[in-house]
Amino acid sequence: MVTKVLIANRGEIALRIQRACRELGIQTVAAHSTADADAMHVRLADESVCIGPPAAAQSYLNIPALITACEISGADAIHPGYGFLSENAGFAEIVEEHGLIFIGPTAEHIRQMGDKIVAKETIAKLGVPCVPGSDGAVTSLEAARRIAGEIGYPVLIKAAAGGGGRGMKVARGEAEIDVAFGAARSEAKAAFGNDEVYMEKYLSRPRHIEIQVFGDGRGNAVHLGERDCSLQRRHQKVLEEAPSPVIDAETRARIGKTCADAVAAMGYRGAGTIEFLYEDGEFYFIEMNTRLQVEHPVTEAIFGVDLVREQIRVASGLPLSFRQEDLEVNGHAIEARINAESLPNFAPSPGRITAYHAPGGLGVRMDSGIYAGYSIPPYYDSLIGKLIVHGADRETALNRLARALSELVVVGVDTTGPLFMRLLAEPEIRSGEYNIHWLEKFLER
Amino acid sequence: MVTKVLIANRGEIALRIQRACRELGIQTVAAHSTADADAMHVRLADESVCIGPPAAAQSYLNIPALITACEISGADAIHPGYGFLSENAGFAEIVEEHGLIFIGPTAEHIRQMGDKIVAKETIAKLGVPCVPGSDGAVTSLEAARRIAGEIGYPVLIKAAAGGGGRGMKVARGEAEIDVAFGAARSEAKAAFGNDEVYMEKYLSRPRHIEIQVFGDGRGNAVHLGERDCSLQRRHQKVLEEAPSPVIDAETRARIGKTCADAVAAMGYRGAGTIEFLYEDGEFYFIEMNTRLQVEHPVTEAIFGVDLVREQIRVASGLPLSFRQEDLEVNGHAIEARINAESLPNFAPSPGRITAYHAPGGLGVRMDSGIYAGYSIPPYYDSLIGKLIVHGADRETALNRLARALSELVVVGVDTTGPLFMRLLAEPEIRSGEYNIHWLEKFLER
Amino acid sequence: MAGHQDEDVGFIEALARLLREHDLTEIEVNREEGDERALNVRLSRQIAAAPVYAAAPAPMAAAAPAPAAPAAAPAAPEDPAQHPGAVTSPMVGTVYLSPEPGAPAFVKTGDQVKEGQTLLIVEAMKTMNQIPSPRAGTVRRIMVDDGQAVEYGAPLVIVE
Amino acid sequence: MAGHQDEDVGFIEALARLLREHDLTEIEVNREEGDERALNVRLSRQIAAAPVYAAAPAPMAAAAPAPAAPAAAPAAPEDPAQHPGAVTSPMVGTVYLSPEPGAPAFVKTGDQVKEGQTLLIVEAMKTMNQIPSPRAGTVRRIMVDDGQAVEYGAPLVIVE
Repeated sequence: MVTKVLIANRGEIALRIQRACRELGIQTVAAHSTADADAMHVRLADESVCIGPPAAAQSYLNIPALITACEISGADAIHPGYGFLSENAGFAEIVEEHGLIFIGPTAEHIRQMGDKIVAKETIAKLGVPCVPGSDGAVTSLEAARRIAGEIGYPVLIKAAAGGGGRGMKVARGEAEIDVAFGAARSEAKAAFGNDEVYMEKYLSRPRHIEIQVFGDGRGNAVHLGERDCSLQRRHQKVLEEAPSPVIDAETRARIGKTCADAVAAMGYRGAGTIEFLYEDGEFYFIEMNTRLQVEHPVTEAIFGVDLVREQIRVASGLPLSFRQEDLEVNGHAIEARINAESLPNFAPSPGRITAYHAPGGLGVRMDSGIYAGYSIPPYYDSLIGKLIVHGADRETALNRLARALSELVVVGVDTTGPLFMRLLAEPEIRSGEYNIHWLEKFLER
Repeated sequence: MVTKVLIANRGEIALRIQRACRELGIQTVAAHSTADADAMHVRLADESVCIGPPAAAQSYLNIPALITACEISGADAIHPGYGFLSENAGFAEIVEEHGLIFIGPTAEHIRQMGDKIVAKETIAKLGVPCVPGSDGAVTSLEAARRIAGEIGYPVLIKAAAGGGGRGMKVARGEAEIDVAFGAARSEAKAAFGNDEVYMEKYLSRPRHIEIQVFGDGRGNAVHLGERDCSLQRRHQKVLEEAPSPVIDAETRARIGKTCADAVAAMGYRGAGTIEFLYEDGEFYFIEMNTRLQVEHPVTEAIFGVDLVREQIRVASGLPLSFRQEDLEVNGHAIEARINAESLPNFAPSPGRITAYHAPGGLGVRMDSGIYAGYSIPPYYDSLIGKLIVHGADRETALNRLARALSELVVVGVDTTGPLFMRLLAEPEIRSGEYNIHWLEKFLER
Repeated sequence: MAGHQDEDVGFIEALARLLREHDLTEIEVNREEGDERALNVRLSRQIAAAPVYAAAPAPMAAAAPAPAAPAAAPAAPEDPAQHPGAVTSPMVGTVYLSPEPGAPAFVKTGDQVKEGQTLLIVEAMKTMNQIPSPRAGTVRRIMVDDGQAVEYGAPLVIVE
Repeated sequence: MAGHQDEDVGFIEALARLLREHDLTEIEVNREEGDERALNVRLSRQIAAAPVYAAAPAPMAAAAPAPAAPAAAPAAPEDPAQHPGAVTSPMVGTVYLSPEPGAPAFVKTGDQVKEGQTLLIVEAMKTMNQIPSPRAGTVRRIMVDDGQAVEYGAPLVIVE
């Protein structure tokens, strides 16, 4: 078992890692920027090392500083959290070259899944269903026309190196392919320095369904069902739930097994998530995230597991602590992301929190590093907390979320809390009949 | 289903009831004293009615005020919580006479179980194991001597009307029976106005194990395993856990079935707890509590149920929402009672809370009505919160409790929080080898 | 000397507790014992520049589906219950201004009343409780309507 | 008098604890015992205009099995990093005061240094980073030892 973990992240996920380590009796080192010296996880960690100024490039993305922080503190492992260096294959490599344990998959798997074209090829060969589209890069307008004709309009043109929706264009018919192809290429070039694009079928009202997988790095893997993350704004998830209101046990078992078998075949190590679009009963692979997801707690709730603990165990060389047959869905869980943002425009609202009161009671989990007197630094993303509720069924979970939100108090900054109160009053949210476009349309009302 | 519940209690349990009602879509009326006008549950309730001055006799024990509060607010049910009027058969009767629903058992069952001698007779007939002792009141010293000879020393002499340890005396041998019998009678007379006493075998190092039962009032009942509440100070529970470290699945099923069968035979309605002393593999009935227990959350955690919701459902005439075969133990839970008390003497520490930060994260539940700026009134008991942790096994739960305690911040009053940190460092707590005397001895060190 | 130390610390601690519990800003004590012992103590305390929420924290979302009831709102700035002439309800119940339906009210605004004279009735559990005037004086204001539900401590009438 | 010293220190320490525990801003005590002993004490404490906890809330239990590390404690009142002449570490790493083991230090206290002159080395990932003096002046203080680990922003040397 690792003995001292350096936490190479900040905010609620740093606190999440801190808590898991503390409960395992593992020492922690909080590597933090000057802006985060007062952060809760820094305060609670056994040790802390200031690794740089506020700008992430010089602190949380500063590989030499993080490696040096391990060396001077004697940490034998690094947990990268999500974002920052968590999917940086080069970082994973450097960590291991220094004789340290990277709590995540191998650099090779990170690299494979980080390139969308390679990822799709790899995953398709392993039997995971993909969106029909170009087999690799589309390099000419002629090819684009031909492929679009084969898979049928509407089609989506995407940057190979892309992410977060940048460099994506839709062509709804042959008349639009010309402009869309050109625009996607030039945006890709501008955003990622690489104008390689690929094409796929455009789904008009899909849901975002993702499968949590876990591998032991020795050819064994399990799945932990799905999360439904269809409520998104500008490709950012806002509310996630598990199980999905539209996936039944049989479908879960089938797609879950497909994913678990694929990662087992890869020899994948640790936590991973295979993201799909889901429409008319079919799954279409989007990408695989080779790290912990923000929304992992909904999975923890319904399966009664501790995914961060499991990451640390597997990284330490221990076998998985659960088998597929041990994993049973129990009830329903929902996560609401509480961002420091002003509605209705979601403008960032950093500043000092003058009062904070977390909701409590049965089935309520609050994951947040904020406290009364804490100043939210303006340098990082606006996620300040996750409110996760768990109940015997979906209705109980929805009601519990409303109840918990009514108890949450954050004074001093604006938050997205009131948005969820509005959402909970919507019939489509109550019935679960929403897709990835629903929230944007709702916000336009 | 009831539509509007009057909460005839205060503190964390009032908030617990408020939360359950809110999640069921049931309106709430907080009946409160002037001292509790700023209480969290009053603030969160749909309506509130001030029923009297701080003294409980004129507010929380004021039956006419509570009935009137129902009438003027239109509440159709009363939840009594624990303590106060929750085990007052006369109150239950008056509530029902006014056409209101008492969320609890019938007045008859409350009365039966409220008289210790009747309770023991009733429960013994239903096959529940009891401490060997006098069959009813012991009225003369001669009888006391004879019975003590039969059951064997040491013996305990107890007030029939007693509770909380008052009017209890131990005679370790024949030489002590004279003094102990006289003292128990006169203490019983002074404390309860009734000098009736009974006798039973004195157990030297028992554990306190209690079985949670739930009946539908129509002859069906289930059990929800045991709670181990052996860590007590002056007969007050301090830390409770479920399952007990010393009860195996077979024993649980056996004693649980005995208890469930007994309450089914009684036609018992709602939540109840059958308390036992447990020594050398044998259970000895102490008493039955005909209400929700303070420590009910540990049972909720390991069985994934909502006992307050179930109380409301059953009181509304609905059948039990779980069958015995649905109820499976999942992991381990521990509750730490956070009292506003100054260590080492446990002196009450009422006052204003200037800062409060609740622990959060996976497997942590905080049930507390306190908040920054809240003043703890000096009129009531000192319980200000319950910290409940749940984990895959006992070790995880213990470690999680330590982790959560390290995050809890209460400034302005002293609390018993630091006691639990000390307890968690003790080998006997870690191994679970404690009995009902352990804590008092530990505190004397 | 040493024998007094615990005593003095205890005394000052007691003062500190008083200061905090009673929300004072300063305590100054001069103590002498014969002509051999003297103890002068002064304690002061900065009262927090008013915390954001002295009452219960307000739920974050004002537009919550089921927001906190008005009954739970903080007391209004001008609280009639604090009026020196206020007669408040000694119980929760229903107010009746006249002895029976249709009969004239016990009192009306401007009436002179004697000490002990019935001002109105509060009914609780079918029992009619006559509320007497605590003093002789003039009825300045009747703050409840016939048939209105009142809480314990609710202001009923102002008699001055 | 000297014999009373421990006693008095204990007394004052007790007062300080009271001040802190009860969130006071000031305690003043004048104590006399006959004409032989007199003790005048005044303690005051600046409460940050900010609330009780401007930094992260302190864990409740000071004696926790794994309490917050000292590294996480709030900055000391006098922070050398704030000194106008302080040269701080531009990276996390290990300090070396001399170019190689056994060699004389780059600088010692009292030395005159030129702008740009190497003060010491911070090693990070096997790379030796020479830390130059930002100004000409006198080395007033060297705040790190040879081989010591330093965080980003840690004060290394004061040059004035």
